[in-house]
Amino acid sequence: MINISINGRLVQAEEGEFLLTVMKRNGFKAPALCHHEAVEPYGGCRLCMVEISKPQWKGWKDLVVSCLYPVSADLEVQTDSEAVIQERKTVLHLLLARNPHTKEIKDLAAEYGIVRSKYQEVAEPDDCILCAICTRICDAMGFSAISLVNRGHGREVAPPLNEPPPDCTGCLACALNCPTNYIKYTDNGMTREIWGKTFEMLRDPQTGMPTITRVFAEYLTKHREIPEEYFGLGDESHRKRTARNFGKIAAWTREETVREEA
Amino acid sequence: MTEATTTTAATRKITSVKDLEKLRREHKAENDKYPKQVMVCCGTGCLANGAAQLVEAFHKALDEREIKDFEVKAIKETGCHGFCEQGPLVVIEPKGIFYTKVKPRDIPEIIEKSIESDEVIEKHLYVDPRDGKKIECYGEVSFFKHQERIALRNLGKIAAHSIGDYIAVGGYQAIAKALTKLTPDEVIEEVDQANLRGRGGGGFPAGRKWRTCRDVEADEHFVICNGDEGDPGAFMDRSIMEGDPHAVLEGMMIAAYAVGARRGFIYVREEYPLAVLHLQKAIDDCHEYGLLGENILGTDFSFDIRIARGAGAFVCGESSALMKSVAGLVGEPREKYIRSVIKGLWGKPTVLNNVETYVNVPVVINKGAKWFTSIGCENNSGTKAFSLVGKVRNTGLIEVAMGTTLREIIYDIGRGILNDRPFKAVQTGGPSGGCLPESMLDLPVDFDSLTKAGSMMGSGGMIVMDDRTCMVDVARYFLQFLVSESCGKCVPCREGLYQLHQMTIAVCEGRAEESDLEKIEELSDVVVKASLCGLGKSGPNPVLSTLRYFRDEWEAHIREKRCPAGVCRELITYTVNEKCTGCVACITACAYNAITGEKKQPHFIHQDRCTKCGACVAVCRYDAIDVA
Amino acid sequence: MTATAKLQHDFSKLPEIFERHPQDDSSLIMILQDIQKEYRYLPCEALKLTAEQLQLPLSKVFSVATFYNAFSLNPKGEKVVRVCMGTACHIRGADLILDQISNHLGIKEGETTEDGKFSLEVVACVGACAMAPVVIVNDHYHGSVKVSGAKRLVKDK
Amino acid sequence: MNMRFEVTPNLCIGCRTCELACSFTHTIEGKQARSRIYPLDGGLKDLWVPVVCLQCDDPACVKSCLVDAIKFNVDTGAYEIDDEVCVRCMACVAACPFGCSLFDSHQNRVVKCDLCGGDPACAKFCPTQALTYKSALSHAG
Repeated sequence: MINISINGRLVQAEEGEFLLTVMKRNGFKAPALCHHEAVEPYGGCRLCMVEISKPQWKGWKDLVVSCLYPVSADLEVQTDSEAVIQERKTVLHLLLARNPHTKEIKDLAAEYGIVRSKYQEVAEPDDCILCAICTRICDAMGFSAISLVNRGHGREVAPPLNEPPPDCTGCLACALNCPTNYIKYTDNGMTREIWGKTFEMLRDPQTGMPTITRVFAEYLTKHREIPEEYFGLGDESHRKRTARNFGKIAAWTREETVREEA
Repeated sequence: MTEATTTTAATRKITSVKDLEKLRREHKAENDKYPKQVMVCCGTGCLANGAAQLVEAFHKALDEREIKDFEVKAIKETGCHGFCEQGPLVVIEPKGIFYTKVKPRDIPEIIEKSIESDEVIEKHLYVDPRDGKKIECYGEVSFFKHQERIALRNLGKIAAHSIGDYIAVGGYQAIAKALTKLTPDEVIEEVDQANLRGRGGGGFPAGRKWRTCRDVEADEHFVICNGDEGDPGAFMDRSIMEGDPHAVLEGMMIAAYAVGARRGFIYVREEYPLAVLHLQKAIDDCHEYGLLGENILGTDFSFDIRIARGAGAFVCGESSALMKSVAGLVGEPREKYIRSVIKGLWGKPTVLNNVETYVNVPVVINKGAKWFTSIGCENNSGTKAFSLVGKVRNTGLIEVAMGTTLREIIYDIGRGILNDRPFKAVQTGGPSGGCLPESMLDLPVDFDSLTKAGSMMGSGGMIVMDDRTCMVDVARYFLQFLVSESCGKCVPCREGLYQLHQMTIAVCEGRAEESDLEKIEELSDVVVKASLCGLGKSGPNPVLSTLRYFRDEWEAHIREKRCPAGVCRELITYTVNEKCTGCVACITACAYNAITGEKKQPHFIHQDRCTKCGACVAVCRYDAIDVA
Repeated sequence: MTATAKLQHDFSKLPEIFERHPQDDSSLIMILQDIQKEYRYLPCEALKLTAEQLQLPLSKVFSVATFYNAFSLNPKGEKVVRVCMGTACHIRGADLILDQISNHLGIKEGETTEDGKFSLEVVACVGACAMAPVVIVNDHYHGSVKVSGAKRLVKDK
Repeated sequence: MNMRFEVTPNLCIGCRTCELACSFTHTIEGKQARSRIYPLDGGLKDLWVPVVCLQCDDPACVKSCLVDAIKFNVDTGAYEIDDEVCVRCMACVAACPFGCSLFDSHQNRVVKCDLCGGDPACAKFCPTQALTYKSALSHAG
C-alpha cells in the first residue's frame, strides 16, 4: 500500500495501479472517452490527462494520461490545474472540428464552455471519434471481426476488405459500447443486421423472445464448452422449468416427511 | 537459420579465438598480396550513376590485358564513401588516388596509367569548388580531411559484403575479447564509462539502457537494431548497413552478450533493398563461420539475428511501434510509462539501439572507454555521422567529432553554399528537429546544445538552406510529411498536426490573419505536451523553431501577403525581364503552356495560366525571369 | 473506404512464398511484401489465403495491408515511377519534377495510367540524398534529375 | 466463505416479499431495479419454488463471458457482474440453464443475484424462513 495525494487529499493505492482507477475509486473525475473497463487502457483520446509531480522533482511537472500512468509513492496529482484544463479544452476543440455534430462531444465540450471549435471543420464529419473501443472489445472477445484500417487522419473502423466480416458473430458488443453510437445495426427480434451481414436470432420456442444469434451460440458451444441445449430456451422459460424441476424434489420430500410423521 | 551442413562449410567454421586470429592473418595476407587494389564504390548512389557497369568494364579490361592475378586482381566493390555527388568513385590503394565521375570508357586509360604505372590522370581528380585546386589523394580532399570516422571507419576501405575483408581489418576481435576476457557486466561498464549515447537521436546512454534490461528477470531478452531511418534527408544508416554490415552484427552480438539475449532483429526500412541484401549475406556468412548460432567461438554464448523488413511507415522508427512492426502488427506506438527495456518485444525486456550506436560498440570494446571519451566534448563523447545535404556544394555523408560547430561542417567540409548564394538556415533532426539561423552557426553540434537551441540531433540529417528557401514553406512541408505519417491513434497528433498543417497552408496562401499565428503557437504547445509518442511530441518543432528564428517571414506572409523567398506560389508572380534572349527553353519546360513568344523574341508569361511552379526559372540560363 | 480490385490471379506462387518465412505472425509483413512484389499489388484472395496460412484474423491482415505505404490494394503500373520528396530533394525542387511528370503522364500522385503502364508515386526519402532530386523507376535510381530532363524518364520506348 | 444461502421450497408461500426486497435493495439513484429472485409455480398445489442464482461451482455464465466481467467474491461466495466491464452481449443471459442471469432494461444492465454483498435482503424479509443465510458451521445436522 502507498499514499499519493490528489488535489491535496491523501489517498491509498497499490504500487503500479493505474492513476485513473485510483482517482475514480476516491470520487475524482476525469473525462476518458477511449476508456472501457473490459479492455486495456488505450491512451488515444488524451482527455484524461492530469498534472503530476513529486517532491524530489523540485517543481518539475508533467502531463500524463491517468488511464495508463502507474502510481508510485509520494506522487502529487492535480486533476484540474490550469495546464490540464488548457490541454483538455484544446483536445475538445480538435474533436469538435472532427465531429461537430456528435452529441456526446458537444455535451462534453459544453461542460468546458466550448460551443464551436476554433479550428476548421473537416470535410465530411461523422460520429466516429476513433477511440477504438469497438475494435479492442472485438479483439478481447476473440472474434477480431473488425479493425482500424488505413493510417493517420484517414483512419476508420471497417470490416476486412470492406466486405461483410467473416468472423463477426453479431453480438453487437461494438455497437452497444460505442461512446457516440456511430455503429449502425438493426435488430427486429427475428434477424439482426450489422456491418452488412445478416444473422438469424435464436428464439425461445414458448415465448418467442429472441436471445442471441445462432452463430454466437455456436461459437460459445465450440469455444467455451457451453452445452448446446442451454441455448434451447430463453431465460424466462429456463426459470419456469427450474421451478417445476425443484418442485418435483420438494413434492417428494413433502411426501417423505408426511410418511415419517405418520 | 539451420547450420550449413556441407563439409566445406564445416571446415571454415571457427570455434575459438585462435581460429579467428588464424583466419585474420590468412585474409590479411590475401589482401596484402596485391601491390595495388582498385576500390570501386558500390553504394546506392554510385550504383545509380553506373558503378556496376564500371566493375564489369574493369574486369573485362584486365582480362584483355591478361594482367596477372597477383598484380591487381583485387577489384573491391566497397560501401559508400559518402561523396555520392562525385560518383562513381574509384580509389586506387595503397596511395589512395581518388578519381571522381569515372565512366566505363575511362577504364583503359586508368589501367594503363594509374595501375600499370604510377601516373595520375588529372581530369578525374576532385576539384575543390572553393579554390579550384585539383586534389590527388583521398585523405587530402577537403570533404574527407576534416572528418573523423569511427562509425564509418570501414566504408570504402573493405569490400561491402566480404566477411574475409572485415576479419582482415580486425573484425570480430571485439566480440572475441568480450566473450573470453570480459564478463557481461564489464562489457556494460565499459560502454557506460565511454558514455556512448544513442545515435538514433534521443541521446540516451546505451550503457544505462543495457544495464536496466539485463537486471530484469525474464525467460528471454531481445536485442533489436533500428535501421528504419525514416528521417527524410538522412542516409547514414543506409551506407553503414550496405557498406559495413558485419560491424552492425558484431555490435549487436556484444549487446546480446551483455544483456543475455539469444535472439536479435535488424529492422530495415523497405526503401533500402541493397542494405537488406548485404545484411542477409553477412548473416549467412556468419552462420557459415560459426559467428552466429550455437556456442559462438566455442563459448556457451549463442545468438541468432533475423532481418525484419519495414514496409514504409516513418512512425515505425519509434521504439514501441517498431517492435509492433517486428511482431507483424500495425506500427501503433504505446504509452511508454513502462519502458521497452523492461517490457518490449512480445512483452520481454528488449534493448533497441540505432545502427550507428551498434557500429561504435566494437571500437569502444577494442580501444576502451578512456580513448572514446577523449573524442568529442563534455558529456558527448565520440563522433556523430551526418548526411550533409541541400544547398551545400559538397553534399554527402560525413562523420565529425561531437562538438564540431555548424560552421566547420557547412564551410570547411561542405565548402559553402551552392552557387555562392547566402546561407539562410540549416535543419537538423529531421521532421522532429528545427531550423537554425545564421546566428547559430557557431553552435557546437552535440545532443545538449542542439536541444537547447530548439532543434534536435535526431538521426543526423543536416539540410542546408539558402535565401531561395521559404521557412514557412519548410514548416508546411514537414507538417504535410508528419500528417501523412501519423499513425492516427491519438487526438493531439492526428487532429492537431492536421489543423496545424491547414493553418500553415493558409499562411502560405496568404489567407491567414494575425490571430492565426497565436492559434498556431498555442496548438503547437498542446500537441508537444499531449501527444502519445515522439512523432507528435516533436512534430511542431519545425513550426516552433521557424517561428522562433524567422518570425518576420511568417509575419510577411500574413500582414503583407508576401513571400520574401519567392517560393509560396499564391503570393508570387513570374514575369519575363529584358534579359530574355528568346531561347524557347522555358516554353518547352512550362507544363501548363502559360508562356508564349517567338524564337529570339522576348517571351511573355500569362498570369491566368501560370501555376507559379517555377519550372521556367529552373531552366532559364539567362536569369531572365523575375520572381516578385 | 478503400477500393479493392477483383482481378483473377493464379495463386500457385503463394505456397512458395509462405515457405520462405517462419510460420508465425511476425512473418506477416514480409509475406505481404513478397506478394506485393509478385503481383504488383495485394489481391483480396491473397490476403485471405495469408490469413488462413498464419491463422490470423483477416481483419488484422487487412489493417496491416492498409497501414504501410509499401502495400497497395490496387494494381500498380508496369513501371512504378517514384519521385522522392525527402527534405533534400524537396529543397532542390522535387515538386517541380513531380509537376512535370504528372503532367506528362496525365495522372496525379497515387494514380496509375489507363493503359496500366505507369504508376506515379511520391516517397519520402530513399536515402540517396547526396544526388537530390531523385526519381526511381521500378528499381532503377536516377540522380540529380533536371526539371527539363524529367519528362525523358517516363518516355515509354 | 463460511455462510450458506439456503432455499427450502416447501416453506415458500409465494408471497413475493423476496422479490420486493431484492428490487428495492438494488435500486440505484432512484432507478428501481429488477428482482433477481422469482418464486414460481412448482407444479403442485400450493407449491412455490423461489428460483434464484445457485452460485454454481462451474458456472455457465462465467464461461460464456468473453470479457471476464463475472468475478467470484471470496467473502460472500457469490459471483458478481462488474457492470463497467460488461459489454451487454447477453451471452450469460442465454447460457444460464436456470435463467438467473437477467437483463434489467430499466437500468440497462445485466444483473444476477450477488447475495447483496453478504447480507441477502430476501432472506432477511422472508416470513417463512424459506430463504435463510446462516453460518455453515452452526447448521444443525
